[in-house]
Amino acid sequence: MDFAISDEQRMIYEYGKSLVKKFDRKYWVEKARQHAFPTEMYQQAADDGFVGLMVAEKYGGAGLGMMEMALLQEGLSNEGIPLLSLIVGATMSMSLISDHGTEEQKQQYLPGACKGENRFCFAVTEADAGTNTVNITSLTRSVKNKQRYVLNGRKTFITDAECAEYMLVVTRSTALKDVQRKTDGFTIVLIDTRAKGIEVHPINISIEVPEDKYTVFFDDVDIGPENIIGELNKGFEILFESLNPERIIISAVCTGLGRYALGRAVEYANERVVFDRPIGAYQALQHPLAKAKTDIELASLMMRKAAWLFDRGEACGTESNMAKYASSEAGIYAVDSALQCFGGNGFTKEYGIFDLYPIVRLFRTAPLNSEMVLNYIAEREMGLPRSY
Amino acid sequence: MDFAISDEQRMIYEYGKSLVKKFDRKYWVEKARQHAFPTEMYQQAADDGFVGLMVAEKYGGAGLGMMEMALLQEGLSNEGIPLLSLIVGATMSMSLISDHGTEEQKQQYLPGACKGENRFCFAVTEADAGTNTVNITSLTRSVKNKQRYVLNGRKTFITDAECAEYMLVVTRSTALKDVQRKTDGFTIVLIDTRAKGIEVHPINISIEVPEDKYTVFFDDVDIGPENIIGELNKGFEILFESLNPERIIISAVCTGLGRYALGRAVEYANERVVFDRPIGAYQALQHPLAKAKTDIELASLMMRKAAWLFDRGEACGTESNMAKYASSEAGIYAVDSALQCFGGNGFTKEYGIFDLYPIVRLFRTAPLNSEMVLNYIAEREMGLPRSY
Amino acid sequence: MDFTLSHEQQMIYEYGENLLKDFSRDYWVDCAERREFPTDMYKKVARDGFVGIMVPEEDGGAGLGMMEMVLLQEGLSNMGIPLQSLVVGATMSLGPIGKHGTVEQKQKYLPAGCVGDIRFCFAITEPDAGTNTMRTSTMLTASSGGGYKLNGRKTFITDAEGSDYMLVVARNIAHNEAPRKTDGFTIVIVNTRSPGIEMHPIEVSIPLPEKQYQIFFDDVEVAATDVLGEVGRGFDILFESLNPERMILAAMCCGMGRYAMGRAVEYANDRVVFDRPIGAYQALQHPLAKAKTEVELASLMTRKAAWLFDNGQRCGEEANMAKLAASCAAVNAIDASLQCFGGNGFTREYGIFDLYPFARLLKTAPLNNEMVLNYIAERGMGLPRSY
Amino acid sequence: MDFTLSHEQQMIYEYGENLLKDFSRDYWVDCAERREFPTDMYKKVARDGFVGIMVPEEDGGAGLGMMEMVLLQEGLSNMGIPLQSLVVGATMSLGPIGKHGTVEQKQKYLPAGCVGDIRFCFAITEPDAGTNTMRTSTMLTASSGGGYKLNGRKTFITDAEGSDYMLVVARNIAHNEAPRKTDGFTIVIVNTRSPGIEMHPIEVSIPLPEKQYQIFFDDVEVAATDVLGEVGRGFDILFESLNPERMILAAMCCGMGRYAMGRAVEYANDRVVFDRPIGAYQALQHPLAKAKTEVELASLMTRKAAWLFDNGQRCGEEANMAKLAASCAAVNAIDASLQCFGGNGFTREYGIFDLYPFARLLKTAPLNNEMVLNYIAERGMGLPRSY
Repeated sequence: MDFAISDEQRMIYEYGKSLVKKFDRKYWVEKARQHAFPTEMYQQAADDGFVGLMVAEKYGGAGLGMMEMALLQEGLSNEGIPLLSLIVGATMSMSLISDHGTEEQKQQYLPGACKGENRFCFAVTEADAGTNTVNITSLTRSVKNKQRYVLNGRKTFITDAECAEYMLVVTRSTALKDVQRKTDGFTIVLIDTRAKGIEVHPINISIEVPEDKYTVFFDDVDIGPENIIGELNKGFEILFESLNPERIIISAVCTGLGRYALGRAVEYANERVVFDRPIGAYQALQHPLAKAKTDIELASLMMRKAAWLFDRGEACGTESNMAKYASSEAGIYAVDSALQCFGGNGFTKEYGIFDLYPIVRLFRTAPLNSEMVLNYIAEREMGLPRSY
Repeated sequence: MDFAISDEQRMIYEYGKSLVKKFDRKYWVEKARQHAFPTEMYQQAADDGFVGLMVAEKYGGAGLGMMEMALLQEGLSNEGIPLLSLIVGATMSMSLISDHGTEEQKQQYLPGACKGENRFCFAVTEADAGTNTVNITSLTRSVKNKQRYVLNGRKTFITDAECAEYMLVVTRSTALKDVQRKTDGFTIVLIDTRAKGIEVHPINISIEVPEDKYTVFFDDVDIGPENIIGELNKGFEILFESLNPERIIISAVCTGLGRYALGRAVEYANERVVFDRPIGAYQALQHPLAKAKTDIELASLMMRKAAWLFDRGEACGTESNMAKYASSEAGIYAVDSALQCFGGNGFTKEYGIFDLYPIVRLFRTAPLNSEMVLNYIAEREMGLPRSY
Repeated sequence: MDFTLSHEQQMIYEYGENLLKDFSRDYWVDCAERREFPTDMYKKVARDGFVGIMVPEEDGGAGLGMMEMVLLQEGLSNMGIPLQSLVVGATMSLGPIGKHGTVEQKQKYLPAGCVGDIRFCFAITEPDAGTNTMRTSTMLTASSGGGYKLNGRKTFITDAEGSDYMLVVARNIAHNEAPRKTDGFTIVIVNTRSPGIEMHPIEVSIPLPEKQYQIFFDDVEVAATDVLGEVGRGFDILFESLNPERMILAAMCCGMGRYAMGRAVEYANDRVVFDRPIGAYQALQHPLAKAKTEVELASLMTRKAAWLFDNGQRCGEEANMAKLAASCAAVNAIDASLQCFGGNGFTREYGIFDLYPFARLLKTAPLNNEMVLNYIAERGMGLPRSY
Repeated sequence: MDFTLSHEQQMIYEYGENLLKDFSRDYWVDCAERREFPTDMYKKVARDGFVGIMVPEEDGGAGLGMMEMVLLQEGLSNMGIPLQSLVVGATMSLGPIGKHGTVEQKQKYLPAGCVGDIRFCFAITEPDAGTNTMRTSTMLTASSGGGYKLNGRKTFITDAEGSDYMLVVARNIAHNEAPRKTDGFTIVIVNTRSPGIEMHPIEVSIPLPEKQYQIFFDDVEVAATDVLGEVGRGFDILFESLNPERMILAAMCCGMGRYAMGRAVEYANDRVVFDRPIGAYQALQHPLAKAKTEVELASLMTRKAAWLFDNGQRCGEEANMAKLAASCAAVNAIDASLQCFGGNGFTREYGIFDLYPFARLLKTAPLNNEMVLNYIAERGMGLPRSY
């Protein structure tokens, strides 16, 4: 075993420390409040070569792996400036195109994406399916042109759908009744978000993050073979490959934000004196912080193990799920423990500690709720029977 | 609303304080270690009129209710000397006979039981049924004498089965396939534990309490109409009535033992000095004690509300279940928090704090596990769908 | 013991349901989003006689007690409309004026307060003192004309700008000069529009109609007749009002918890995933059932505390236990409910997450649960002081 | 980063499985119930080369590191047979002798210790000092013959009577006379049969083969050659052995948690109530899955701490985190497992509850989790001292 990270990895992990000098937490919070994409910050990260971290060098990327992407996001989050669009864009969409796109698709989309000239969103969730993967967004042969298809249906909770230039959409291309296994018959298509027939509605969310969420409607959107990623009807396998990276990078957001909250709390608890001692000397405040610290560091280790397995091409489902579950719980606990140190101040916009809570709490529920994560661990890893 | 208890109730609640002068925690622990019934202590409680608390005066009892019984047990447990046989005997069996017995049965059994001359155990649980109420202990017509029956089958985890003189047995008198509702066709019989065909095996339990648990085998035990309590095939309704009192009095054991543990911890934490302060001044130890105290007092209130409802003849299922759930959790937490104050000493027989744990922990599982209790609250009180 | 509510108490408890006939919850939510006091709703509650519930009948109130106040707030919160003004106004200001005010003060403030024509807020917290109230540094000093001047700073004062009057906890003797640390407190009634008062809203991340303010007092003139009770004896009055505060907040927590769970139960029965309503999955169901138990237990303790208070008995331990348990129960109830709603719970449309910030605040404010635990440990259990 | 175990490490980790071919778990349980040291099993482990895993090859050991020791203990505990003697003997005694012993000491103790002919215990805790080791009052004073006399009292010493030798943490300068509080510690190797040593077993409520003792030293003679390292510099040696102790205990906790869950998974798949195997009920399944996650995370941190230690890097924070997390994970794992077994879990036959006391002990001993949290808070996070 070797727990050390390489010099290059350390540099990536610490990129947040330099980025935050230009784009600090205040910048991020201001964008969040306006629900405006942090364009300048994103562009800077792209210019510095970090958006294309997982894309092959040939297409403008750095040719690195999941470990580096996770370290990048964790490092940014340590500073309180998570780049959430790295989840659906750089991690999920770009790797997917990189791994399964045609040469033409790669050349068309990846270099621009690496440079930050265009962004991707990723449309999976449907309102009526919830955590269930039945899928009603359909891809059917065009009546007019047998070489082409039409896309119809609706997706919801799609991050950055209005601003991203492109969107990957998971569609059902063979009806459920006509497939053997319910995971058969999916196709992933890559579309321009400005294409005819696409309508996008923002969802009014109780969480202030720069990247908004949208409901997307597809009405006879024209799709050609050039839009299809991978093989027709074999989309589920591709989708499946991107789920573990999603969990890993979300885990990195949670551990990072947890550390950020703890760092703020430690600073405040050392300064603020009540009853003649700094409040950090009271065990009722101190020990929850120390427990949270422990939870965070443990979750971070598991997140790295998952990324390491992924990069080696090994199965990492259990590790990714454990990391996601533990990180979201640790993040919530860290933010809550930090909040308690700040008293009423923690709830003000000025101190902004409570404002860290909604995002970590969201990750207990989204993109996959902890109950489904526990179901996975119980069944796949422990061999317990299905419970739902 | 009126939260005051009457003078008589107060006297009952404080009976433990006087009984403990004669039979203290050491006496109880010694009996527990020997797995020997605390005969002298039980006899004293009977002589003082507390065993027949819920039996009508006419039959030698005090004619009081569930509230008084719960206060009695809570008061004893406050001193660390719970009389567990009051659960299956005085609370469940004697009230059941008192409410549903024939005049002859009452006269035959109750006066002696009130005086402590004979004791009752209560046989419900079956190994293969678990928390499921399917029942295989059967009562069938005798082939030789149509007026009589034979009892066959097996019960397990029966408290005090070897030493008690009498036993109430829940039997299936009409086969499951012949009844409309699965709760139909049960009969409760009262038998002499020395009757022919009864065999009793102790279960080796990891919990030191004076009252042992047994597996009981019935092999063609002769049963006549004089042994039947209430009506043939209508036993489930009677059984059902005794379940809430069981939960209430178990709740009283847990809150009482919790208080006892906290009292011990407070004493120790005030005395023991490490790093120049009494350890009770460290919030890491103090706040769990204060939380536990809060949990205990809240659970005790709900326990009393349940008893109050029961005595008024009102529905008390939700309250009894809430009280049992909350009390067992509070008791566990109280003992654990106390234990942590004692350091390694808490695990010694001399201090005996860990020794309080097994019994409160058992009540998270028995007689009904917390999961089934939560199922009840979810379905009956909240209107959620069945989950099992 | 008797757990029955009287007919009148039952009616008070159910008032929230009636109020919803005139004002939908959306009205309240809309006020909360716009940070605007729900004036019409408040006036209706006042006209119906519920703001003056604890005020003596001769002063225009209902002459009832803390139990009724707790039931009122619990009932309103059951419907998802906790009214903070009942805490700082009706309970903490009108109550003490009714008990300690002069005849003139009562006549001036109570009838108008009861019908909702004037509102009160309560100014105690200071930025530097924090939970250590003894360190109050807002000073009341005698001025030449027989009156006083008030100087200092308060923070997190609920509804300060919307209120007409403010009870201010001040010191007439500095904390380091007082013989006993509880000596030298004076409570004064101040018109919020007085010269020398400056208010700054504090932006908080909690969707509530009532705003929070930081207040500066710069030589604010206070007449001798504006002193509530005796000069230097304010701590006794203050102390009396802290237990009611904890109770009414506990009642609010219980109600909000029930409201969230009611919504969740409805949704969980309705929403079907993997062929069963999601409420049938124990991973969602049992956290709800646990929280339900916690809420009902906390509600009982709240009522016991109110009963003790109304009977003139010591209720500090019970009030603190109620506040601790209720705030935790509410947070657990809301979180368990939120989890049932999935992503929808985080939308404004469903509004479940929006219940969380306020409940969470009540673990921290007005007194954090750590100080509550300190109280229980020391006063209730006899453990040594830990801070 | 590289999470792979080497072939040798994998083999060490799986040794527990092999050991079970010769000794059933019942053998260990039987020893535990009779409070009798599992001598045959221990000798087998020693002969197979695992007791001396950290001892240099030239002294009869395997010359491996803390990582291997952790893997060994974790693997044994996975099978439900935690060997405490590997903690106090192999890790805390043989390790330091190998590192700090003179050539004579090494020759005398290590080869015999490695093959299991002699056993060691480690005497540090004192009844009055508790967790405050600085207050150690067992004194080592110079005697006329160039040697020393040992006086004092130790408590909770594991396997003292069964051991042949004992490392004793003593002070040659009283704590209130030492220039710095860590000065004046000396560690001596003492034959447990020496005149002046009295031992009393402490009856504890934990079913383990290794007994606990209180030990009295009354003018016990110690030769100068029995001092480990330098006189007065014992604290450094002590300090070095505390992190390994935490790691190996953490490994034990992870293993015990896995053992309990393995049993529970088997039972929960088998036992059918209400027509489904009980493992299909989320109320039982999810606590298991949570505990599984906790155990695997704690195991990773334990290995990271061992890796740091073997690489000569600071590992205090990691060792403490591992101990904290692993002890909590084990307790949760055992409790979640117990709940699956219903009443059966409390019987000796199934023996699930019997796993609980030891795991619970490790939240309290050898160092309670509150002190662990203090360490993490101060050293890891820069928070002020709280005790």
